[in-house]
Amino acid sequence: MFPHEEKLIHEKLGREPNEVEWAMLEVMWSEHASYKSSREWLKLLPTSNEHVVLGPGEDAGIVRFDDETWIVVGIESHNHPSAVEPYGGAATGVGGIVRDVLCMGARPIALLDPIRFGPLEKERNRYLFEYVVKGIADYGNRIGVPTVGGETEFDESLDNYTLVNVACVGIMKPEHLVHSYVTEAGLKLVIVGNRTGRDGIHGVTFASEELSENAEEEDRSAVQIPDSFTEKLLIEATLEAVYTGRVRALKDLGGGGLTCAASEMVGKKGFGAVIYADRVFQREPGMNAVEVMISESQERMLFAVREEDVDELGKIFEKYELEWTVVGEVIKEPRFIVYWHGKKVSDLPIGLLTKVPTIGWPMKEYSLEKDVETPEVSFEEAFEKVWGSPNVISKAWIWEQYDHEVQGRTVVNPGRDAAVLKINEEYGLAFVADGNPRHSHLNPYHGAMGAVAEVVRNLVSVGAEPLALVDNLNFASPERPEVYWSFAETVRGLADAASAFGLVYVSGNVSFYNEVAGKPIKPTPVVAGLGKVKLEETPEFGLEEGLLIGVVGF
Amino acid sequence: MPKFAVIVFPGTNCDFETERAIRKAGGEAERIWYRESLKDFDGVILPGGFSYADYLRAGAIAARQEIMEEVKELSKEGKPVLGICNGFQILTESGLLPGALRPNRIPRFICKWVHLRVVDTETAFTSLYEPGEVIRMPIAHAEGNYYANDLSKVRITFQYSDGNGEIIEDANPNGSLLNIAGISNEKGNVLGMMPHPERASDRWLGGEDGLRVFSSMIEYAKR
Amino acid sequence: MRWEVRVTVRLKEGLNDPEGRVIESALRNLGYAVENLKVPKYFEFELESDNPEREVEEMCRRLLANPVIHTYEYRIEKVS
Amino acid sequence: MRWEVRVTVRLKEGLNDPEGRVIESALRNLGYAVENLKVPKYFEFELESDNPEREVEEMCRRLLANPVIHTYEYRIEKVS
Ligand SMILES: Nc1ncnc2c1ncn2[C@@H]1O[C@H](COP(=O)(O)OP(=O)(O)O)[C@@H](O)[C@H]1O
Repeated sequence: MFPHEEKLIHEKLGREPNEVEWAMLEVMWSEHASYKSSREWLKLLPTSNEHVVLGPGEDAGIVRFDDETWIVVGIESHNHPSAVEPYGGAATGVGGIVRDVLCMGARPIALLDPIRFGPLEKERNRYLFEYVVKGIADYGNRIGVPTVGGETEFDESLDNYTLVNVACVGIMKPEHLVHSYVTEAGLKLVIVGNRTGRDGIHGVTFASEELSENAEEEDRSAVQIPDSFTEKLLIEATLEAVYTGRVRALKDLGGGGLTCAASEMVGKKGFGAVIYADRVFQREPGMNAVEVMISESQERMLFAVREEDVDELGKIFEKYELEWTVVGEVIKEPRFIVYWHGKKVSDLPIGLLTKVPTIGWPMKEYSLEKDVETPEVSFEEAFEKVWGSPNVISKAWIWEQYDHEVQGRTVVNPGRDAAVLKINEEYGLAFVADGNPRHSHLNPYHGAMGAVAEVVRNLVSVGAEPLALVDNLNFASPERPEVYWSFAETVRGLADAASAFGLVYVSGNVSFYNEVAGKPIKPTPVVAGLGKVKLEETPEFGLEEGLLIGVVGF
Repeated sequence: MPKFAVIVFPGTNCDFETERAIRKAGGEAERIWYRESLKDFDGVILPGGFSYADYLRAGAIAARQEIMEEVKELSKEGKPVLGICNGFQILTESGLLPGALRPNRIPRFICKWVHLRVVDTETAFTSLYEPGEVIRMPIAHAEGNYYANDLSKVRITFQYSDGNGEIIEDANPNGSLLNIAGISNEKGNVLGMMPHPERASDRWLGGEDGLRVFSSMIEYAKR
Repeated sequence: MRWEVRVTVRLKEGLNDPEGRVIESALRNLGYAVENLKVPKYFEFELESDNPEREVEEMCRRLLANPVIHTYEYRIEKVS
Repeated sequence: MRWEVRVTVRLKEGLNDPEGRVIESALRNLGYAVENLKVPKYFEFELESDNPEREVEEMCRRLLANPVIHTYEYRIEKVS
């Protein structure tokens, strides 16, 4: 938190927040939770057209596929945790975005994993690479959601670091839509899933700061052990609960833990909440209210249900052997009240947690574009150089470790331009993600446009009509004027390119402060796209002798 | 019409598509949570996935659940019992089939399409194949490396082969003895296989070679 | 009575051990002269029992080890 | 010089341990009063080295354990 923000909080509250309140405010005012540096810019993005059921603003976006089928889509980054503990960081990244899609009422049906690393010549980078892939594989495979594609890139600027983005799509019937906000007081708030431990404490504030040199030791509290077993049970239990029609609101507990999930769920339409924090099932003895309220323990969901429905839903959770507790209730007064063993430890106006003022940082334009001379190399040499590059060679080593066919929908497997998932006997969903940080580094506006154009080309090349986009913006510290400028340029580029194609963004994610030891990463916007394809029209990938090769375009 | 139970353990994840494939082959199927009963079913499928997250050993914990006693009863009555992937692991762990499934030769999860040679068409699940027929199906597993102390007692159903049906080392994706991909019990009514026939039951999803596993089973159950 | 139990489950001699091999070769690639690396499974737990020997033996046979491929050994100590 | 090395890698206290939890509850379902079950990683190998302490310590940090989430301990004995 910045000094001017602390001052503002004092003014608005008219008193000094206590320890619990400070901890919650700090989490909610972090960049990661509040989008304070990006929110104004993201308003530039087009977000609605005839395909869109639900644009940005909830846990994931929703697109109309046909009258009976909606597609839910979200994208998320888990960069900092993966750089510290690649296996757990990447795996819990998958878990988080899957729950975001789940909590709209959809069954998650596919994942994409755009991942980026430093050069493989270095041991640490190889370690990060190997374990990020293993983390994604183990988690996705075990929860039975196929990873059907992704992107893999190696770049010197990411030495000792990694960018792990994950996109997820889900499928739902319109009648199963559940919002992430409540519209009535009196509802009970129910936590389901894993016990709450001290892991992940301060995870969002961690994601809003640069990693220091010996981050490994310091930041262990921000790392979680993935539990795909519980996640799979949560998926089935949540869907069964949603299908009863008795779930009034639903959110996953991600960054910011219970504080973030509960305050956003009730605050959106001006309600408040009372939370009895000591009722939360705790994994470790001796936890205090602060720890329970901001812990980011994974594989937990927050349900809002009417009192008379609590037992029926509880039976479903018990069938799946999940622990659940009523931790509080929705109140009419717009306040966030927390009790700890009968003692009131927080009483804040809800808006103080959920309505965080934006920040506009200074900007500085730069240009790295210059005329280049084509070097004199022989064709063989050039060919070998390109063909031997880890950025170009087949990524089969990666995707063969992913169960890319579980659920029985994968029509086009990884290795092609975009994946295609069978949605019904006639139509499929195309899904792809692209980004080109080197282009963005040279010219962020054009780089962003290029990413959108590549997504569109990849969708079209499997025969799909593009439907919608999501974006994940991985940047260094916004407090650096060049970075903030490149961020703004990127958003402009994303907006202009989408508009040119008549496309919109239905969800997205911003990850700032991606730097190690004072070195910023390249601007790295990743765009994922959805398309609708008639299965009959999906081109075959079979080559045969005598076919002609042509190039179209400029 | 014969009706089959598709057993769902915590962590099972191929239950829906297996149910779909059985229906497509002309049978009735119902997903059964592992704490429910298997009364009134004409056969059982243990589908793929990660029961208990593969903790300890793949299939080990599921094999010790009470419902497996009922599965044993059904198998004694001669009803068909099919274990696919994790289901195969559960069948060996519970002693319904001999041997063990060990971590792949390269100890990683591997997901890809392979060729299989149908060695034995006298089982409840292979009667509609031709002896020696070569078929295609995907595998997706980390522990599919078949091992048994005494292979002479093992009734082999499927072997990994090349496209011409040759049983060669290069076609062995996981290090299984004799390229074993599937085996049955002596009576032929209990079968375990690592490849996923339910994922090879739709022309849009790479082929329909697996569908006959289910239609053979339905034919068998009608007798 | 309360006992502290440690169980080690090993692959039978002669069975190849893909996991051990991979870790061994990764260590060798990092420059260490490692040989014969094994990765037995190892369990530590507390047990409330009047007959710990029999119960632990049973646990090994029934669940922790697979007799087709494993041998096992255990140590049982009284919790002080 | 040749050494026999045993490394045990444990999850740090307080971290979620789904594997231990699931195996413990499987044993309890079979009727055993098991508690606090842990499944540390355990490596046994031989090492040719002039400085085994330093090398084993390095191996743990570089590959066998992740210091962010693990603690580790080892025993080094001379091969007779
Ligand atoms: N991390 C990954 N996970 C899954 N699939 C991947 C991954 N990386 C690459 N792929 C697959 O390889 C294909 C080619 O990827 P890439 O080399 O990035 O080429 P392109 O330039 O066409 O994006 C992608 O379509 C995708 O299906």
